Amino acid sequence: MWKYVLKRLLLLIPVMLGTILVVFFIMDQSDVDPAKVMLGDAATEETIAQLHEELGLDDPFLVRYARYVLNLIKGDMGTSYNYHTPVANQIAARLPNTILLAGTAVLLTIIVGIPIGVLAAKKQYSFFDNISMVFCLFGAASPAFWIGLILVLVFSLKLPILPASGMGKGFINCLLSLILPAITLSLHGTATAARTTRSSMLDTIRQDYIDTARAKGTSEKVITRKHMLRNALIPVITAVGLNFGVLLGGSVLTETVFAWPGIGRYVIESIKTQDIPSVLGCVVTLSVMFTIVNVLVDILYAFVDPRIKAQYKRAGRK
Amino acid sequence: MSLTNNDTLLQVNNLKKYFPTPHGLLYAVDNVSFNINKGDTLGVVGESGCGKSTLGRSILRLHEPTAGEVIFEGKNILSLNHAQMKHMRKDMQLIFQDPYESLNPRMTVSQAIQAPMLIQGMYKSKDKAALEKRTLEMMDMVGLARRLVNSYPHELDGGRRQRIGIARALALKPKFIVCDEPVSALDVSIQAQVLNLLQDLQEQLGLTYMFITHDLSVVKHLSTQIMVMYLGQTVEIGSPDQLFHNPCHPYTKALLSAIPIPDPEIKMERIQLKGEITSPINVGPGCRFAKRCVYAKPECHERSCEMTEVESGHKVACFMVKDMM
Amino acid sequence: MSFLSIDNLKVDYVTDDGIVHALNGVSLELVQGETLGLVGETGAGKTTMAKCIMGILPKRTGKIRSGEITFEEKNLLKCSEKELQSIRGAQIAMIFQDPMTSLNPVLTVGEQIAEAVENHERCGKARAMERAEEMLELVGIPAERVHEYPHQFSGGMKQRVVIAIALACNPKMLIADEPTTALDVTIQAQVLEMMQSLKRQLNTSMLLITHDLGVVAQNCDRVAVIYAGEIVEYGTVMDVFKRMKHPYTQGLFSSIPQINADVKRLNSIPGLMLDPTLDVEGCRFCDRCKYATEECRINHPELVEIESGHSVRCFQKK
Amino acid sequence: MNEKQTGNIVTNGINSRSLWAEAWLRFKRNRVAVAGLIFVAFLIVVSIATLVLDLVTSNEIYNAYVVKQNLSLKLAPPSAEHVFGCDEYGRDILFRLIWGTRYSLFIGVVSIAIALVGGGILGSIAGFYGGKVDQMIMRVMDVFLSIPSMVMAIAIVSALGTGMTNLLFSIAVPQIPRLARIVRASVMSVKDREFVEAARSVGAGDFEIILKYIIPNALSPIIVQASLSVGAAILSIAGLSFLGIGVQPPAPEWGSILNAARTYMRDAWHISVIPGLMIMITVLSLNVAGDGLRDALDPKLKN
Repeated sequence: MWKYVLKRLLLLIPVMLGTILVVFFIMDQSDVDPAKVMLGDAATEETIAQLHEELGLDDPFLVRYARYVLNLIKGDMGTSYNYHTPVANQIAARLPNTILLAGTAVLLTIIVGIPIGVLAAKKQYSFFDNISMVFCLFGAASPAFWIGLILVLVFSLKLPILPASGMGKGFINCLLSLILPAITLSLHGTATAARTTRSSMLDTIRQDYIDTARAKGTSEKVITRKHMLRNALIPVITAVGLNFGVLLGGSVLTETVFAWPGIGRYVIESIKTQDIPSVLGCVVTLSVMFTIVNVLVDILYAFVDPRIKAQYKRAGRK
Repeated sequence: MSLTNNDTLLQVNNLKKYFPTPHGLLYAVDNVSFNINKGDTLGVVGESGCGKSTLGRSILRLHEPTAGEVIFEGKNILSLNHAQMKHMRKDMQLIFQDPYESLNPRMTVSQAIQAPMLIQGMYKSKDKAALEKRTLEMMDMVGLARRLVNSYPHELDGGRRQRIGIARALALKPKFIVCDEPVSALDVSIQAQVLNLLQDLQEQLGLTYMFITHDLSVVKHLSTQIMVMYLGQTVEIGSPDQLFHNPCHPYTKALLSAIPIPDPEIKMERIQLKGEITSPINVGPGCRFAKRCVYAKPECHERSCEMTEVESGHKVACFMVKDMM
Repeated sequence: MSFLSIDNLKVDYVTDDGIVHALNGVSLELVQGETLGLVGETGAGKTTMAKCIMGILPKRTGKIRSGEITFEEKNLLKCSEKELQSIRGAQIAMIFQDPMTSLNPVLTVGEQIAEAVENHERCGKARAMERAEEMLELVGIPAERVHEYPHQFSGGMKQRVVIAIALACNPKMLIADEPTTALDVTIQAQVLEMMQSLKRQLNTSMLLITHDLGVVAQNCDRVAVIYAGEIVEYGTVMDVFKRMKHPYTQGLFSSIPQINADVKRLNSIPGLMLDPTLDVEGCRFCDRCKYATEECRINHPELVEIESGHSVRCFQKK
Repeated sequence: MNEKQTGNIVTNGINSRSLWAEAWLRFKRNRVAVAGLIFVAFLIVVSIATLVLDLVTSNEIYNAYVVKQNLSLKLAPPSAEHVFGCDEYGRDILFRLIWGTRYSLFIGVVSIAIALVGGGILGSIAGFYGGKVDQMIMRVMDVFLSIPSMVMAIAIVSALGTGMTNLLFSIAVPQIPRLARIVRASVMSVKDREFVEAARSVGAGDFEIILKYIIPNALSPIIVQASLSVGAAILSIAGLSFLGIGVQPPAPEWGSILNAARTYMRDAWHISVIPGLMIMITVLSLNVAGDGLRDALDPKLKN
């Protein structure tokens, strides 16, 4: 099993290289000339040409890509045009904030979405089921940034109980300032998780082994907990994992709405100032985060489902 | 190898079909040989995983065989090119097991029956009248009411669907049909309807069948010759009389003794078999049945046994055959 | 003495396509220590009957319209869910048709057998697990496989595990719903033989549901033939197999190719089973029956005892 | 109870219905889904009508009501004359919403159509041929999948700029691997079914098999996914515009109205609430219609 985990982690490397290649290629299409931006008004054709030479801007694409990757391994993401400091430092300062926000949102997704889905399935077609599914439909259809605006409108402007923007200093203030953005960010995922859990539970209820469990006199409570939930959660894990990507994209919007000092806000700020190395650094960081989460989900999956575990065991031996 | 005589329609020599799997080579069909005469029915029996379906599909080149010869009317069809093979398919058809799976759910009855004829160019699609006439004839032949001509498969029951499958196979006027468990998905009373239909059609059209099934009673009822397979190999071949009254291979005996007889006055005496059927992956030398065989001797595990003729037309692959008789 | 009796049981399924009449007044008795075979084709109502006895009919669609199921002087249909739970598995156990789907894929076979023991006997987890090992040995599986998952077993082995679960608490009655249909002939013979010997050993009564007349002949004491939700013939194996009276029973026998007889052509029953959403006045078989008269189309025949212990539902065979 | 056995037996050949026709019947019975579909159809009509109107009047109405500033009405609250009030330049929000419909719908539909073509080709090649080709295509798709779609859209727009083509592209590209996966899975599940083998056994060629046997049977999940993706695309485009890197003002795109509204939230709540509701209802309609399609096309999945 551990061999499999190791193998899966090693497989991360080519995927990450590919991801960075795609991102680097996209950003390379920009017609912003880094030399011009760096030199500002002082730019002359000569100095520009000189800087091109220095930075290797005229090298072939793959050479520049390789250089970027090698620098990345050393923790060097280039220098921000805007701040004139290493991009890596800028990102390092903001990454924990983004992780805090995204982590809280995932947690909310799990502890709210899954129980709603389970209850709705257990009481199919009940009032609770209908209400929660309507909630999910609206949750999945609402633009997260708009929900953020509405929450600010209600809880910061009309009833001023929660901060509208920024990240509070100190534990309590930080926690208070985290509430609205985390709810905003988790809404879509919670709706998805609840719907997936519900339909997966309903699927499990129909399985023959639930009849087997009933036939041996197991109580409904134990059937739900032991037989249904464990099987029903398998697809939910995938859904929550995939949703993490949506959540990272949403973090850009949410951080903008709430002026949360994370990577998402930084990327928008950098786009507006044409700070290409910063944009590139942010996109790479977010993509790598998602890739890592995907691998973790894969591994978790194998732990939950013995059938998959067995496949990997066999594969591991080979 | 016996020479092809005039009556032989299909001769299969040393046919092999191996599938690569992540765990090693799967010997689905391994060195199978037999002849079928015109107008006869060869019943192929065996339990799941014995390779009987793969054998049928390999003969029709729906799976490309790994090695061997399939000689149909004197031509080795494995050496035919794409166009020749397409032409050859007119003569060799297949009826499937599951009538719910083997019909395109988006095609009506008439479309399903017409598709083979259009593909093979027997009719042009602008030749509507002739095509429709032929479709209705086919429906009459297999006992499908004409009013169903525009129905979709999902609107029909299993027996009727299987009749569509039969009509589709017969549309090309084939000489030889592989029937792959054509009744095992059907209920008992419907089973009899379809079996009778297949028998009637054989008589009317002079068809030759290869009838694949796990049900020994069905095979006995229909066949002129029966072949028993175990893990990709033939263990015994002979006429129904020979096989049912004088089974020689221990597996055949066990198989026969395991069938529950629907007569409470006859008490079965079952021959014990050890363990369960395995899959034919990476099989070593020796008889594949040896591990489960109560009569197995050391040599059974060491080398495989050739088919030997014990009486006219009755061949067995077992070292212990003398003791068995 | 009769120890399970079913009286005038009527069950409907309420579906989107209309009301399906699954059982139309089934009455049946099972004598203690005997095996009763229930024979019929797909859709005749065999499984519905088994689920009614177990009290595991799908709650939303399955509706019991009338009838009584008396087991040891208790009407099972009037029992509370709690009472039923204590009966299921302990007094009446069930084996399901498809061993591939009737075991929970994420629990070990040991856990699944032990659960049945824990439900009904106040013994610790450890003792329950010991019992699970004993049961595995009893059904011919080495005890050391107790910690393996269902996917590691073959079809025949899985069915043995299902049997071990059913017999774990020494039930007085066993319902086996097509227990060997999904298995190969040689494996079927092994499993049936094992069930017979365990039944004798534990003195269990059995309701064996099947469509295979051979299985009935070799394993049952009495037979009930069910057609379109009604018992059409009931009697000892000898009565039904040697002196069958109902045209459907006769049709069934003449439409199977028999290994011990040479028939050139089978006599098939013409037509199809009655559409179960229809309400009919007369005999439910009359459309397919060659003996049918006007009376059969107008009046509904009752199940009448024609000789001691042998009843038939047919006007023509009084 | 075996469904196959109890299925109705046709008594009259004329009443036969194809699976598509049956699905449509089932869809029609789902009132919520029908309502969703009607609303989407209504929006399509509205956006076409405004386009035609602009052509006929050579943008007269557009200039007079949608973009023309009228500072006397700045941030005016909803009133009888201006049902949804006015924005920060005194423009009627109702007019801006109506004229904004086309952006959301056009970009949503066209970008998913592009993605469907790309994903469809890649996915069906991978699914039909399998083996090495499949491996290669899907590995590349995996790489694309590990970039969150909104993040990729942001990257594309920031590198290429915010022209309409670039916007379409930035929404479409991240959807390609997702649709390719669905198409591949669908094709794979169909190509091994027995009726395809049956077609082979009568000598049908690859082209005929793909056209008549695989595509019609593989289509349902693809249609469903595409309809749901349009909703997701509309959310993405609104998000990009909200960030200021989507459709640029003064074009009345719903997301960009919201972007401007943020500043005036304290004084004029209506500017931020109403366009958001509009987006939500549109996406909601698409989603319920998509869910309805799924239930209708694959009744087995319905709970």
